[in-house]
Amino acid sequence: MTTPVAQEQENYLNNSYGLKSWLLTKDHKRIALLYLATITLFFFIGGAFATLIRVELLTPQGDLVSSDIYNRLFTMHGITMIFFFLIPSIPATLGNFLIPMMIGARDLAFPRINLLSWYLLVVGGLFALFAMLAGGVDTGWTFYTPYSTTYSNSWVIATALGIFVAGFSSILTGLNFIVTIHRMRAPGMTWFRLPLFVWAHYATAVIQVLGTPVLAVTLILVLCERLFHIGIFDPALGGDPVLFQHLFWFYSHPAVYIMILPAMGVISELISTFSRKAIFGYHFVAGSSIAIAVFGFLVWGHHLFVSTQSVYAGLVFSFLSYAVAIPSAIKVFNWTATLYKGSISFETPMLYAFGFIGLFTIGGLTGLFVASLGIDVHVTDTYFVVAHFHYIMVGGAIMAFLGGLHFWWPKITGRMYPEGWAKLSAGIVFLGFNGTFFPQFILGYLGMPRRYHVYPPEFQVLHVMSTLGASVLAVGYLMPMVYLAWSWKYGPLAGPNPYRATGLEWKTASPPPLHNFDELPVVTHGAYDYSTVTEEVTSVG
Amino acid sequence: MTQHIDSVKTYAVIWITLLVLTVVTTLVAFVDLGPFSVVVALTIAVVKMMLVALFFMHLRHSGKLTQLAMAGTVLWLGIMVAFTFADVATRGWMGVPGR
Amino acid sequence: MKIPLFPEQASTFAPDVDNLYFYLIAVSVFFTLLIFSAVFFLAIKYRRRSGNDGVPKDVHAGILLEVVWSVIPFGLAMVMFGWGAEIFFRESRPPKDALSIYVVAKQWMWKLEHMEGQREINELHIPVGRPIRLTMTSEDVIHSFYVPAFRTKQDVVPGRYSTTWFTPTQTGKYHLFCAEYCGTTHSGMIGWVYVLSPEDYQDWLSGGKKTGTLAERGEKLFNDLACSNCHKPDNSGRCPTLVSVFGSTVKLVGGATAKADEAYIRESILRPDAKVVFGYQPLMPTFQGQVTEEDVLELVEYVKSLTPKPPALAPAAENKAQASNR
Amino acid sequence: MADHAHAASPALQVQFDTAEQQKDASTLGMWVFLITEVMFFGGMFLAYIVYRAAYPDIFALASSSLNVYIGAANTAVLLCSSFTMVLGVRAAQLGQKKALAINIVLTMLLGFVFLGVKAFEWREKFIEHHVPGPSFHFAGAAMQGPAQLFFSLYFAMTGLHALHMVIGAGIMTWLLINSIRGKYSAEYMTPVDIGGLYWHFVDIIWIFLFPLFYLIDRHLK
Repeated sequence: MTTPVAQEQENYLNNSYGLKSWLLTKDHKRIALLYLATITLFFFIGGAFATLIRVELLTPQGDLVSSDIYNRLFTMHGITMIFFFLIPSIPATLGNFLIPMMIGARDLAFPRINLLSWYLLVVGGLFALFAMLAGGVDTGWTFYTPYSTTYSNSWVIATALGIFVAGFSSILTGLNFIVTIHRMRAPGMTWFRLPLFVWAHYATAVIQVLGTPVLAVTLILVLCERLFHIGIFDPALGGDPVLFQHLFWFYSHPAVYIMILPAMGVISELISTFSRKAIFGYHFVAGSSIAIAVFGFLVWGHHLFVSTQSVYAGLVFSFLSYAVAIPSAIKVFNWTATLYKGSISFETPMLYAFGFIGLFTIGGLTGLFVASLGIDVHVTDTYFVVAHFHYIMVGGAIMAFLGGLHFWWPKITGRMYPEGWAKLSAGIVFLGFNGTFFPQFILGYLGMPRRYHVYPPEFQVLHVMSTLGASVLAVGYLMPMVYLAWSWKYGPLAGPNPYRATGLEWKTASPPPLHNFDELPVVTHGAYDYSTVTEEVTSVG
Repeated sequence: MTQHIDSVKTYAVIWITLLVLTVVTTLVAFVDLGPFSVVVALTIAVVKMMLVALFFMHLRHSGKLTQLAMAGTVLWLGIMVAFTFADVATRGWMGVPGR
Repeated sequence: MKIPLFPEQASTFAPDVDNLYFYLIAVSVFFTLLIFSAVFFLAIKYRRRSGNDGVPKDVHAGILLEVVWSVIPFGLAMVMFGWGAEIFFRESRPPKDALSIYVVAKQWMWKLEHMEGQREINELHIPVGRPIRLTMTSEDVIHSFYVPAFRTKQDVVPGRYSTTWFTPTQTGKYHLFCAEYCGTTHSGMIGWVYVLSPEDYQDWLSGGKKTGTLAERGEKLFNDLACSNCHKPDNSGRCPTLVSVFGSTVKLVGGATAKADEAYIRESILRPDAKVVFGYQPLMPTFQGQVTEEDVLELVEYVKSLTPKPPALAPAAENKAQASNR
Repeated sequence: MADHAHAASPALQVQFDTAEQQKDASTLGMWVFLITEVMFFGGMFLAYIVYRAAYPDIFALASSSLNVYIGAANTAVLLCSSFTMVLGVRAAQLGQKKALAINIVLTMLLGFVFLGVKAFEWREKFIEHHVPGPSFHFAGAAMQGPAQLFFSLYFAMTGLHALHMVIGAGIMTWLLINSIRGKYSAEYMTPVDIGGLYWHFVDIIWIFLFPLFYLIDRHLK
């Protein structure tokens, strides 16, 4: 175990070959890689839309594309990034790969359902791709009625079906995680010995299971309304368009936590490993994941402050939105405190973790602005909101995803990534991200509405700054794509535990064997006990 | 989980009770109970649900986890309805249209 | 090149919202600096030094510390909540003496109607220093009436009325945006709000083509649609009289009551059997499909005009003083 | 890998250590799935409650156009199918293979009776022009819109319920084939168990649909 693994040793990658061995695999690690390939594809599709949007917004006139096309671009950017990239991103790749290993199991509880959920994502993605190629959809990712049901002349039905199917993928992943974490833990792996990554994914899975079905049924109602015009959300027939918004955000607000909770789990692992210290306030960080999942369901109405929702409901939702900020604050404080008296090293994943803390802090604090009734009236549906949620979803979730991908890359491939390039790209992503989205806060407070194709010329300077930042960001995202692919073949071999981390996943070979462990581990201590990592593991990297 | 096998008699009693409740709720629907019409109909439905869940679905023999999960789900449904009604039911309290 | 950072303040709400915004910025900057500098300082101070490969001792969390860093942010957040809610409540309650203007939104234009009968498209002329109340509805999809300089925004929803109000404090020309995505030319659904001095406003009112006040047009419709056959002023028709109905509390069949506001009158025209007045039969046909949203607004205004106005509050002098301060 | 443990039962999958762990996981998985089903129908129940609260009189009027006796009889049919289902599960627990097969067949038959009656009811609604759409007309309501809303929800909710019944019938067929093949024993009957959970759940949904659409405020007519 202590020597670098010879490439010939049997592992999950080389125990069988051929397309069939991948498409019919029940191995959670291979399914994770199938997911990784799929979401990478969607990330670049969504990124291409984003690029076109930013280029179009260089000038206040609509000169690159028509309004109709522009509306389709931002809609498909949102749908691709949210439903086909962010929601499956960390849970379905890193979570899928690592949870069984972290709890000391051979696989997830339901390997076939795991494979099925990947196929569902692919089928849903094909629906969405078909809609995009056939002419796109222009409702915004929010599908607000009655625009989506009655007025839009675009591929609403195909897209909604795609999201519906992908939703079941998400539900089944969540179901699998819940059962696995409850029933498959190794002997001695008590709840409070679980890595915080697992806690975060448990909380995520609860949201997926409770929230996603409501989105599914809402989309069904939208489809019925659009196909048969039955009046469910049509004010002309006595329906209530605001009821759609309630149903939609009952899922779609918690969906933000589906994206950010796993990211928080990743960051907990990174901060601990590169400080060689247990996470400060483990119980509070674990508990705050559950608190976020629970409170996250009680705040959806803060998307409806100006929607003609009752003032009193607005009051309740605003109050609860502030309550949900506290568990997030607890996490940030505890991560920072973990550094205290640690032994901190600055490998790439740690740089991403620092970046995450910074960007998530800004994203979280600007959340306080939009949770405030008085300010939200002014900034809702402006670029302020756009900047805020990109700080959470891109600055938070994608930073953590990249950090986690680098961190577990040696475990996944058996090879180290090139450290110098990786550090450079982490820096570029951080700078490019702030360059893109910080100007948008100012734009938003100035009153620039979102989803505007043509805009008043006084906003141009800030838009140009944002586009410049975006081009830097694009470089930052393309680099890992190249050097990670390169390192898969040419990277230096990694030992089982190149970072001297504590998780059970590091106690098996890199890449791990088919059923993860030669012998199932027995757990005798907490998740972050660095004194137990005794063997001097030589990292070739 | 140890296997609990209930007797056919237990199941039959539950089954008969369910049928009787169906007849009762149907007959009560023809009586004018004012606002209690809803209350009675839903109470009987909840009782029927509990009988099916506890006996036919063996929820009473299931672990605490399952029971907790189902209770939590019902609570969640309640939250969804209650918070939506925090809006729907208080529209117009302000006396200003749309507020 | 000058980069703008803050929008103009042109309504009484604007300084209130901006003050809260500055408080939030102060709190945010403080915590951002705190976290950034803590991470930076700790990472440098406790960096792994070559040769030192030991495992650092665990530092255990004190409950007290966790409580402190939960409670302090919570307290600060509650200030934000209360402050924001206070502003929001004021924004939700238009004063009684506000100047009423009606807004009908459709893809992709704003139609605005003044009580005196002026109609505008994508332009709104209002006097400085007077509270303005907008009653809005949409003919098709959801739109949102947004004037950044006033810091007000309100969705305009088909099938119902929504309300917003503001008091402009500065003459000038301000952006009007549609803020809720509404289809192809969403970004073209923009216009200007012209805040005029009281004298200029009077000039503007007296200029232009007039087709009677809103209430007069409503009265004509009321007769054309034969509403007057049943709704008689002396309550002798088959339907309740509409004199003094507006603003009153109406007793309904089934024992409930309803406040007769704009939304109630609109509903009674379009869905007459939704709320039937106590003592009457649901005889009235629906006018859905026969009248446009603008027609409904005129009818509503006519019904409102049948209720005698409370004595005017004479706000002019005070508002004028306020306006000239700017 | 603990191969010796797996050799004991051919039905034990590689990721599990014991048959009991596998059974526990499958049962928990089914319950979690039922949670998603509750939330799925929950969204529609919410829509129903909101509109019922908005248009109580019209909903009562529309409700009374449904045949309460047929509804009650169909409820009874479904309750009987739950009874036969639970007897089937009991037979499986005791290893009575023939009783298991018979009860599955009975459950399926009752399910088809339910669906047949439902189809008859829908056909009636179709003839009466109560199906939402351009030809919708509900005599006696000046507000056709909200009346149509009632029937929109009626068709959407009973339709999705019926779809679940059809899926349930599919599960029953699969259980029947496997039980005839003798795959289930007192030691291994998890599929029967979780198939039963699903069937009872679909029954519970109907237990709520019945009063909501057929009964509440019926007397107001």
